[in-house]
Amino acid sequence: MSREDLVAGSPVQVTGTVLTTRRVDAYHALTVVAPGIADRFRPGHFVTVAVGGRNTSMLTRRAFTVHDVKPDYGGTVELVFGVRGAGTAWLADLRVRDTLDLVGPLGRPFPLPRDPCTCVLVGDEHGAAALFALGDALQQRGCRVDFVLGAPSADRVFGALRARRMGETTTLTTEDGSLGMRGRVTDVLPGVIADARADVVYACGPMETLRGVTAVSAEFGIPVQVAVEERMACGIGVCMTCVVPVIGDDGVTRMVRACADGPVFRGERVRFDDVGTIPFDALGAPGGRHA
Amino acid sequence: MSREDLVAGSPVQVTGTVLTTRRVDAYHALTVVAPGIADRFRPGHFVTVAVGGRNTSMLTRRAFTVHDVKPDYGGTVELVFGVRGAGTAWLADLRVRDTLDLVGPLGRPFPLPRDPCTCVLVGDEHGAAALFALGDALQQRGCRVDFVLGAPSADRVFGALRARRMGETTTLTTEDGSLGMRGRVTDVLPGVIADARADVVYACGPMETLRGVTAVSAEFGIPVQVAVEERMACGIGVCMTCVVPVIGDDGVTRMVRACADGPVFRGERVRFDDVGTIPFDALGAPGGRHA
Amino acid sequence: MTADLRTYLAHVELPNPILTASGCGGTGRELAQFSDVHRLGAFVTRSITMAPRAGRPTPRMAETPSGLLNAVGLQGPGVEAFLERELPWLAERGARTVVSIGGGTVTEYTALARRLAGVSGVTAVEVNLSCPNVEDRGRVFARDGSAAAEVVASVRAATPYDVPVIAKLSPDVADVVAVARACVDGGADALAMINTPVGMSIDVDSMRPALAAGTGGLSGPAVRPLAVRCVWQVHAALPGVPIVGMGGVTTGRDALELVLAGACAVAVGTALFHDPYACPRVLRELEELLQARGFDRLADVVGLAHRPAGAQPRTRTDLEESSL
Amino acid sequence: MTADLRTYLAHVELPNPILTASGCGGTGRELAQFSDVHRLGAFVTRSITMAPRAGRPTPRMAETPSGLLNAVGLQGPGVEAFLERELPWLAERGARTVVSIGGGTVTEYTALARRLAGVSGVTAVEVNLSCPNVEDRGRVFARDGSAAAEVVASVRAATPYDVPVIAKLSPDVADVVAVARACVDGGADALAMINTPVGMSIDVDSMRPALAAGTGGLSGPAVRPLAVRCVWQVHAALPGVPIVGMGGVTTGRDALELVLAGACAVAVGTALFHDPYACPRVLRELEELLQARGFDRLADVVGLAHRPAGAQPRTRTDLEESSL
Ligand SMILES: Cc1cc2nc3c(=O)[nH]c(=O)nc-3n(C[C@H](O)[C@H](O)[C@H](O)COP(=O)(O)OP(=O)(O)OC[C@H]3O[C@@H](n4cnc5c(N)ncnc54)[C@H](O)[C@@H]3O)c2cc1C
Ligand SMILES: Cc1cc2nc3c(=O)[nH]c(=O)nc-3n(C[C@H](O)[C@H](O)[C@H](O)COP(=O)(O)OP(=O)(O)OC[C@H]3O[C@@H](n4cnc5c(N)ncnc54)[C@H](O)[C@@H]3O)c2cc1C
Ligand SMILES: Cc1cc2nc3c(=O)[nH]c(=O)nc-3n(C[C@H](O)[C@H](O)[C@H](O)COP(=O)(O)O)c2cc1C
Ligand SMILES: Cc1cc2nc3c(=O)[nH]c(=O)nc-3n(C[C@H](O)[C@H](O)[C@H](O)COP(=O)(O)O)c2cc1C
Ligand code: FES
Ligand code: FES
Repeated sequence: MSREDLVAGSPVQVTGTVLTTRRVDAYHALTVVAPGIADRFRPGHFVTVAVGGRNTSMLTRRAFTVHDVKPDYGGTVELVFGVRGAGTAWLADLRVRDTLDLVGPLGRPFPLPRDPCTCVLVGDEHGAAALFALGDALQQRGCRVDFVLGAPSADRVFGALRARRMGETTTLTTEDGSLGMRGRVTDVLPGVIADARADVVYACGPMETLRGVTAVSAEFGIPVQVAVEERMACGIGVCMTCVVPVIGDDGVTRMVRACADGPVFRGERVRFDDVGTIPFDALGAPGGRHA
Repeated sequence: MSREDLVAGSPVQVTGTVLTTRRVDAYHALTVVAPGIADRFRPGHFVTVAVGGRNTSMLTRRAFTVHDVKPDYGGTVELVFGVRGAGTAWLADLRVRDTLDLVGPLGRPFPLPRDPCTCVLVGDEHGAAALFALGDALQQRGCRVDFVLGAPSADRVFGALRARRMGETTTLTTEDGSLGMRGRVTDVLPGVIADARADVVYACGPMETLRGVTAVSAEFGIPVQVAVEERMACGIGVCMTCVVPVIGDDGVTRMVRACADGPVFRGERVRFDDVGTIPFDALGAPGGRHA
Repeated sequence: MTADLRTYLAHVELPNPILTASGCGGTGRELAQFSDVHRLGAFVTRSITMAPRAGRPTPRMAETPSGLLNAVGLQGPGVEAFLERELPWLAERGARTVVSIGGGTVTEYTALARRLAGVSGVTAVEVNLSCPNVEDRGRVFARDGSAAAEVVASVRAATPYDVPVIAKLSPDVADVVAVARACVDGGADALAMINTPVGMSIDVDSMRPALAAGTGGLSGPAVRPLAVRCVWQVHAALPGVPIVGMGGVTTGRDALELVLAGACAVAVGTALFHDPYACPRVLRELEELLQARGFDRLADVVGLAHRPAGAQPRTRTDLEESSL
Repeated sequence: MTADLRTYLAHVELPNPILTASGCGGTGRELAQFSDVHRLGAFVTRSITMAPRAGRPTPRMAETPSGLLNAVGLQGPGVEAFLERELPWLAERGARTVVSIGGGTVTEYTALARRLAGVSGVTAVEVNLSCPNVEDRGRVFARDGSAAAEVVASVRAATPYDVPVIAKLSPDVADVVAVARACVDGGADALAMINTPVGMSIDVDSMRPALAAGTGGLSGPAVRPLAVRCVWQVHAALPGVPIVGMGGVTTGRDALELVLAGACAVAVGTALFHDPYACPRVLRELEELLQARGFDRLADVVGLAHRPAGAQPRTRTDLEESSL
């Protein structure tokens, strides 16, 4: 391979040993020894894991944000996930000393501001897992960090304690009112931005949340970086299944890969209203413009 | 279900807990709690097990002779197996307290002689696993039991010790001469039959061995019961994949199911030379006789 | 609350939609060791032929990823022995029996239909069209709309009007809808799909085909996406025709998938080899899934995935009026 | 001892038989993060179209048992951008590139072939025949021998004589041999099979199709038995025609299965999504398997499972004389 291909973030495949497993309310956390991945990690990166063991009927890897990396044992990564289907159920059953096949780090990490500024970090459900490594990096650059974390119910709000320790302020929301304010992260976000006089917003969570966060940020005229989730068959950019309509620097909308071109995008560039469609004016849309 | 369907041997499905795992030379032995199966067991029965866990890509159950049953924990069954492919590899990785899904007891067990007599029990490779419960049953009826066990090499001769304890005589053969006589079980069988003045032979092992054992028994004019192995998709008699050409009481050859009509047959009834074919004179053979 | 799981194959009512798949339930006696055959929506026999058939040599099966290849070759005792020894047993136990028939010529299918005509205990006749047509260089009937239609028409003509004729289709065609349409035009009262597509496995150790017959039929979860697609396409084109869906059903979720695609009944085949209680279990799971989704009638869910995108699932009220 | 793994697509020699499957290796750059593209037998591009294409809406993928459904819809930047930005990158790295082309009309395929003609770095042209023919109510070319042959003939005519044309077939037909024969008669130098059969999955929670497009192509180990069968049948009928086998290859054993069935090259698709190192791994495993069986030339094993039952594998000596 030529030098230029060996970019810093270039991913590796690692069969790692599970070091710890723990439950955090509705979530499971797995720490896995994966030196090559921990080394290359930047906040916003994700990994994909093979599920089901040998002879599994589940072909596709599952994608998870890297919650944390630690230098122990040459480097560990921690994933935080909720059980959703058969793949995450299998992961939840892993025990210490089992092995896990990971590929990573994948995706384009969060861009960090050059100069110290005030950042609001918004995490909805497991999206919050991506924010703490980011918060660390921001604070190391002298940024102020404020958290907004939300979920349908208290047990699905991830990382409230850590946010309270790290953040200048931490605002929690639940839809059922079981923790923090009753409502969604987007309901409280304007107040947090205004109070903190925020310069930039970072957000992780379901598309719908990212859409709302982007709209709020736009109202305040401040930039927002969102990490999107779309169904992924490969995670490495070869299959084209994970696309979202994104407006390029040239003003042209393209169906770009969430895995390799994202998962982090500037919020205003993502055409949230058109996710799940091919916008008529996208490059190569049926009957649309051809470049 | 009417009473008549509820025959004594009628099989059940059980999810049993693995009680012990051990290695015996080239073999693995698993003891599983399976009360319903242990209760109904007769020597010669087999069970089928699901392999690969939830979300496995392996659809078909694997068949194993029941090596032993014990009354512990309401009833346990022990299987003995060699690793052959992915299914047995998975079984070999099971640990104590894992669960195993079994169906059994299946098949028609060995018929036992009404009156005390002298029996030679021939086991080739893992076929030997079926013989000890049989030997016990025969001895309880006052029969004399002599063992002939063989395999390609010493580590694949199963149960030599137990045979030596139980049998009036025990003759071992290995193809490489690493244990007992160099050769195959069929090489030593005539001598054993003659010395013991045997009345009946029981045999388990590969088709080729069963063919040889049947030929030897025929020369001595004594009955022989063989337990055959054929690839099985269901084990319960519904799929018709496990058939062998067997001559019926009426002299007609039929393709009969090893799982439900066997696995035990009178040796001289099995057309060993025609296994893997449809004999031209079988019932329903292409161009053959139609009843 | 228990859901109303009744379904209809043409005018014949079945108490529930779960059937055995042809060739996967033995004679019924074997399954009866595990659960009652009269609890099935219907018991579907293996394909019955005129004369006894010894089938294909062994090995007859090979496992593939999430699939099973089989080449049994319609082994069976012939129609006379079936009528003497198998059908009466099923009838005595109150099982509704769908008799599957297979032949090498139109004449043979017709003769089978005639032989079954008027025999009590025949709930429906399923025509296995995946048999080689000996008069057309062994080309499988199901791959040729007109050959399939000819078989169906002659079976229909030979079968009493009150016994539905079900045409069983294969996915090994360029256009399953065309074959389905031909069969319906030929008189099929219902359609069953899918039979096994032709597959093959080679043993890389012996370096020979794993099955003695070379090729075999592929079944099990591996083929479910093909089954769902066939049911979907045929239901979209022929919404009034009852469809028995099958192919890789192992759970109630799988059955519901086929029902949502348009099947009003679902047959369970290969799953029986893994779990002899599969039929009652799938039925129970299906009922639970319907209830969890607020449906109290199976009929209301048949083909529901075809509703236009964005449309709400029909509410209870409009469902009262809808019929299968 | 290392085995001689060279293989030929018509007269074009490839250093080894392991290719990427069209649409599964991205632009090559993504895989290059994991292993060198010039180590591949050849890199096969996704199907290139004349104009840029945005493809289908998401969700574009659904997992099925041992399978994957996809409906990407040939998203790509169009042939001009491909020639400007993608092919040169591959050529610089010394990759042999098979350019897959897709179109909606014969004219479009021909125009693509013309555009590629004479461009350096095009090792072969693969004609993806699984595209809907817009002039025949969207009927897929690969399902109709004469439409497929027409496309192949016009691509062959527009392509320089020293660039082989590979026709890629679909298993969704009643008779794959007939389509294969038509393509060869139309001038195909080699055949590739199988493209994905059409499948579908329904999400039983949303009660809607899992893919936005409704149906999708089924790939992965689930379809391997169909691939082995197609390769087997076509190799039996057309033993002289080079076949690129694909469908569910994840290991060297799977690759060997297709080679024994008659493929002289093997493409790896869906497995790349699970293991980005799949190509070099499959190659290494294949080589080990050949050596373990005493073969020192891949060519000696191509189609070997066709030898008559009971025949010994050919010995080294007669292999010396045999050629692909
Ligand atoms: C970049 C990225 C980061 C993610 N980070 C996290 C995280 O930190 N914690 C967490 O709990 N979840 C995370 N997810 C979602 C996680 O990937 C899914 O929950 C998981 O794949 C579900 O697998 P399953 O087998 O349990 O569910 P199933 O629904 O059975 O999965 C079936 C198929 O759909 C795909 N799929 C289903 N849901 C999603 C989804 N939301 N996103 C992508 N693919 C999906 C699976 O990969 C699989 O191929 C992330 C997803 C992406 C794309
Ligand atoms: C009645 C009966 C009793 C048996 N008892 C024993 C025993 O006590 N100990 C033991 O070690 N083995 C026994 N076998 C053989 C055992 O079933 C196979 O070794 C096992 O199925 C191999 O599974 P696998 O996944 O490891 O191998 P694979 O080769 O990967 O299996 C692939 C498929 O072939 C089938 N298959 C492969 N070999 C056999 C075989 N010999 N018989 C039947 N099906 C086969 C498997 O069930 C599976 O469906 C018995 C077989 C039968 C029929
Ligand atoms: C061992 C076996 C035997 C079969 N025999 C028949 C048969 O006799 N007639 C028939 O129409 N289909 C037969 N089939 C096909 C099944 O009825 C069914 O269409 C197919 O297996 C798909 O369903 P499944 O995946 O649930 O098994 C057979 C299938 C198997 C596995
Ligand atoms: C995501 C995806 C995209 C594909 N795109 C193409 C394509 O553009 N052109 C083509 O001829 N085949 C395409 N295919 C089919 C593959 O090339 C291959 O024929 C098929 O997937 C079977 O191989 P596999 O099981 O190894 O994936 C695609 C397959 C997948 C999974
Ligand atoms: S997941 Fe394959 S390109 Fe993004
Ligand atoms: S294994 Fe199914 S009938 Fe014997």
